[in-house]
Amino acid sequence: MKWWLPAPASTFAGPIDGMFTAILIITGLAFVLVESGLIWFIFKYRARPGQKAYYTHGNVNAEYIWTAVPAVVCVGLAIVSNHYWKQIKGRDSVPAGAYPIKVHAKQFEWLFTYPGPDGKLGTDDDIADVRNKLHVPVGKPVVLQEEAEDVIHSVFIPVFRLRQDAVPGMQIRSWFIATVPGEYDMACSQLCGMGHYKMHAKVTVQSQADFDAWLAKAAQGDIE
Amino acid sequence: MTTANTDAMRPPFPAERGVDAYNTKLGMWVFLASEVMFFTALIGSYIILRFGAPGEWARPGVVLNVPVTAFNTFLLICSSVSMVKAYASIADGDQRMLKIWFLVTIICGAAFVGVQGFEYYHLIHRGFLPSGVREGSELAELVAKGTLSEASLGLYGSTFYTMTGFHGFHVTCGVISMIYLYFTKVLPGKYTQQNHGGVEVVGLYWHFVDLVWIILFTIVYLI
Amino acid sequence: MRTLGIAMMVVAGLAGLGAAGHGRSAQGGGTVTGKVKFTGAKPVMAKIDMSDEATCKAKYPTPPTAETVIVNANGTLENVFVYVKSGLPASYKAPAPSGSVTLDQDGCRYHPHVLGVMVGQTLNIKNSDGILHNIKAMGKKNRPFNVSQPNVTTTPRTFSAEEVMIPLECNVHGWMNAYLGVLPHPFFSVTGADGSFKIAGLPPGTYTIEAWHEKYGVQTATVTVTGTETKTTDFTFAAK
Amino acid sequence: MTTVAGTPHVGHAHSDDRSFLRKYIFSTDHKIIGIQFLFVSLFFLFVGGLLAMQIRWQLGFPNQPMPGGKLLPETMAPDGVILPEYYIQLVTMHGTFMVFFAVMPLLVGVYANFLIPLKLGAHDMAFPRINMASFWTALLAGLVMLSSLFVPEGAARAGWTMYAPLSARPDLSGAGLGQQMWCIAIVLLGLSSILGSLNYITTVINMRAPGMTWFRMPLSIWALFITAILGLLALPVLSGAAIMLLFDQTIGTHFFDPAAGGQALLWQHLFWFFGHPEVYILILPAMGMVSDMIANGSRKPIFGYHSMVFAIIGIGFLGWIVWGHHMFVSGMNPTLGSSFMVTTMIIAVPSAIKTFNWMGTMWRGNLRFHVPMMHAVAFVAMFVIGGLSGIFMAATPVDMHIHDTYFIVAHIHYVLFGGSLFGLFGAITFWFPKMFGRMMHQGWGKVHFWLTLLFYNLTFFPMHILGMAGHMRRIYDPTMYDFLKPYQPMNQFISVSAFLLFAVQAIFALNFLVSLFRGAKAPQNPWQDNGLEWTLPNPAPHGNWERVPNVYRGPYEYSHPNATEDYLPQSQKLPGDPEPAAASRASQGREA
Repeated sequence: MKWWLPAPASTFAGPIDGMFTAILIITGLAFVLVESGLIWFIFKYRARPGQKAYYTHGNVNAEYIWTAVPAVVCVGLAIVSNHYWKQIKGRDSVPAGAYPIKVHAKQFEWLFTYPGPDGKLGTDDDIADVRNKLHVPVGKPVVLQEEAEDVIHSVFIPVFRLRQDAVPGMQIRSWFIATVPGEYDMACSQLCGMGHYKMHAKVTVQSQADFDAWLAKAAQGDIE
Repeated sequence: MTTANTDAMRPPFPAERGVDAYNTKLGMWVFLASEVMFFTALIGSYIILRFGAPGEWARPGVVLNVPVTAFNTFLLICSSVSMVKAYASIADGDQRMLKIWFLVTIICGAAFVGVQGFEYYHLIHRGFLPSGVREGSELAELVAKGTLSEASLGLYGSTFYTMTGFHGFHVTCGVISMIYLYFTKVLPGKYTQQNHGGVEVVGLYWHFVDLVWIILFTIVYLI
Repeated sequence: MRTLGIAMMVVAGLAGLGAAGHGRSAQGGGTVTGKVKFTGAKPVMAKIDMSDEATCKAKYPTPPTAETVIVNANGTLENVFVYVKSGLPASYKAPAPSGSVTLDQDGCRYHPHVLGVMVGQTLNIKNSDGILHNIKAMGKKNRPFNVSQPNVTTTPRTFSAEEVMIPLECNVHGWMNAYLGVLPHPFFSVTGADGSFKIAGLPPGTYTIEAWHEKYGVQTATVTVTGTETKTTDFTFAAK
Repeated sequence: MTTVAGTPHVGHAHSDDRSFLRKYIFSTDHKIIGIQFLFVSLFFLFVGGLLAMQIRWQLGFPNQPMPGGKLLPETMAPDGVILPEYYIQLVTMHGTFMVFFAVMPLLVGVYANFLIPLKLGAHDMAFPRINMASFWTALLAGLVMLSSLFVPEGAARAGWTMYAPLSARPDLSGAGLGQQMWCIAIVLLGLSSILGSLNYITTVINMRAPGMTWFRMPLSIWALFITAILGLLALPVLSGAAIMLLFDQTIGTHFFDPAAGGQALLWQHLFWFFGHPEVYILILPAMGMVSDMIANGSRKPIFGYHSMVFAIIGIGFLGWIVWGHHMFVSGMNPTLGSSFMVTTMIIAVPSAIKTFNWMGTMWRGNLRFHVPMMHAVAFVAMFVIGGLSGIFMAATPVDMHIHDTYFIVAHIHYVLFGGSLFGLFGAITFWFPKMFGRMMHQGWGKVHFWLTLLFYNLTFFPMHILGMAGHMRRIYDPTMYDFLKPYQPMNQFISVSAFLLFAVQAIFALNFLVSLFRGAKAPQNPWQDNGLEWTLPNPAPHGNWERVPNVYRGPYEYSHPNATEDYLPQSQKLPGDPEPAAASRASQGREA
């Protein structure tokens, strides 16, 4: 059990974990400020016989400060967030030449379709409907083309910090670059029915050579 | 829409008043704000679904009978005018004209609901259902010929019946409350030149319903 | 006289029991039997990837394949549902269904793959795997249901209306499906490993017999039964 | 004391001769309606808690028979083991009950009804009969919702957010009638809230006592007023959406059915357009009442009254343009996501202002730690955590990772439980004497407070860690996932804490019930508060005032240098206080 984010395995983890840490520090400061202030006041100003409270309706300057500081910090965070958001999710952020994999989500399975040797989806040599197994080459941009058959599902790969809903009636693209070979979990994170919790896939990040070998075997029908 | 008209035109005690309107009138304005949001939700959904529809949206007049509804719109506008007349009459203290104009409003409103019922009957007969086209109907033939897109007709039916149905429901509620007021307040002559909040409040509601219809008629029937 | 009476009652009782037991070994009445043949190239069934479910995978020495079309060694077709579609006399009263039918989920497959029950008869849906299965039955005349079984359990269900066929599926394991025929009488049969079927205990009459296959659709035949004879009717499905 | 202008409605010629039924059941008295809401919503709070306990059992001890689970029918928990379809009903109904039938009516139904006329100096609501209708509609809605758990196929099961198309398709969700009953109950509840809101708004605008100008209103009333506006405008949208959802299931329309051209995201937009104002409906009244209690407990005027008011109004406006932050990863256009992120970041500012103003109120005060004050301070402390964790989600890239995880669950519970419920426990204790004429027991109140604070934090704080690890919401069995297996001890720890948290609420329930009949008789102004309501006897009589008091000042004049006591009621005239204009108009006969 780790009291932190999962080990990173994609290029998104850097900025996302960085932002998480930054926000944690900022909010942590605010948290300590407020809570220690409260505790201090509770002890310092507790009722004593003969003591009378200081009669004041406020202080405009103090209020300016504690309006302006959160406002500046929040807008600053928004600007930084937006910078990374556009890099990660922007409509034109998908790198050219990203390797396409079709993700067909249905109650309660993930069906992945890999392009065959031609590297294009929708052709005859596609390796269609591989169930609950996502294999990706390491260090190469991969774009998931998500579609849903029945209800809304959501691709969630914690180590990639990747999440994207698959919505029936929509084609949604979502990309990433895996950085660390290994086997990881992928889950559905949008309630999709009674078997929601079983909607699970194994993500295998492997070297290009291993990936090609696996793909060749899969093309022969040997998926395991 | 019965309004607890206990406070009449003035509150019973001196108070800080935020607006210069008696409670029932203010309450009706507030209620209408909520109605605006309700119809916004329905109309907004209609616009979103229409723009995202998979097939070509049926052109005006192909499915719906526009002249009949235009007449119906005219009826409803007339009823708004007669409502204004009714209010003006009682503001002048004219009980007789109030009775006449109020009744005219009720009749026009009821006629609107009647015509809408006739329209629905006719549309369902032609095969236009909330779920889309009925198989083997007149509209199904038009779909087969390619005049209409079946995919978008399903959405058309969904939005059309929901929007106009809820509008019709509001008109019906208005007519029922007006009939109630007519027999309990108007005919016994309980409204006076000084105290006629009920007419004003039901009139507000009525004008709102009329306004919603003009919007619906424009975006559903004409565009 | 009394002894005779009791004997007759026993015979009648046995007959009733027999009729209820899917018409097998029925006393009296005619029998329709036959084979469902298959012509053409035998389709290749896709392998099922059960690697996700170790419990199920372990139950198969070789990778299991889909059960859509199973052609037997003798060139017949398995899993064809053959039943009396019409022709029963108006006066015919179906015996009360006795006993229950079991649909077993074992190795992430339904056993049997095609089955029939009588209206009102209990179908025990059993989960022998002990992993989550859900059973979704999308009947059109029967009330649809969708229930889950997270561990080893049995869920009883009954069906209220005649319906051929109700598809059953498990959404956790997309390959798992089965078909259920619900009939108001016991005159149905499913072809097995020899491709034959047998419907027994039919009262005299002319019947439309239908054979249903999940991929190749339906075929019908008309058979007239007069006494206790056995009539043979074969069906032939061609590859598509 | 100088003159207290108002006179209560006691011992007067038309004293209360209404029958029991008219007085306590079909009452049009705003106070009785408030109390009716109190009992009903506390019951639904208990129901919601009971559902939560079952959720926690399953998460802590998956696939093990639940103690007492054998009482549940086969369709929910055969042999006491919760079924997956029952589990998702549990999460759905827990959310639905807590949001719509516990916290919202507790805040709005109880306190808007009870406090608005009393604190503003009105005889009753503007429309007492509509008010009564509002209560009965809400009760009916709650009962429809409750009974949906017991229909053959079970209750709705698409989460309290009821995302279509899962909710719109009985064949995919497995819930038919239960889902339809959910829609019907929500439409009824929407109607009830609209009826309530139009009452509150009209009363606040038009029925304030002479001298109770806009900026002399207590912050609780400001908050309830803005809440009523939010409810008035947000709930019709939800009702409209619920009606469309109902039609999709019953008459075959295709609003949310992508297979027939409908749009799945349309539901989310409609729901969250309602849903985000709803979030503020669930917190603003608590903020308002906490402001009252903190000023009272600190014996000091509220710090920055005007900025508090503008913060409430600001939240009321901004609440309408942030709904998209629930949908960053829903497939919505990412550029739209950017703009929603900016508005969301900005809406944090008014909350920050409020927090610092509360601290400013306590600064150099003379803090009295009565039970309401303790809860109010805990509200600030816990709301800060909930507010700050919201910033993580507002940052779109971070939201990619923590969306739909236990991080969100922790966040909403820090705001709704740590915030609203702590505020409510305080408010219930604070106004209990006004409602029932007796005090709640202070000692037991403090025991309840400390135990609740402890177990509450032990329950919900670890959820942040689970969320960071990626623990998804609404999953039935976390042990399914390799990456979550190591966290199972934490899940068990949370579950045990949650059971204890639930158990210690018995102290509150007992304190409430015993005090109702045996509590010490309340003095007229037990908290030495400035509000108009404390010029009345406890409990206040029907019609409140015989003659409404004049108001001479704002509500937070504690420790005023010219006052002999450390409080100065709003209706107490000091030498030199001018008579309110409205009252003088009346005396000149211009108003009559």
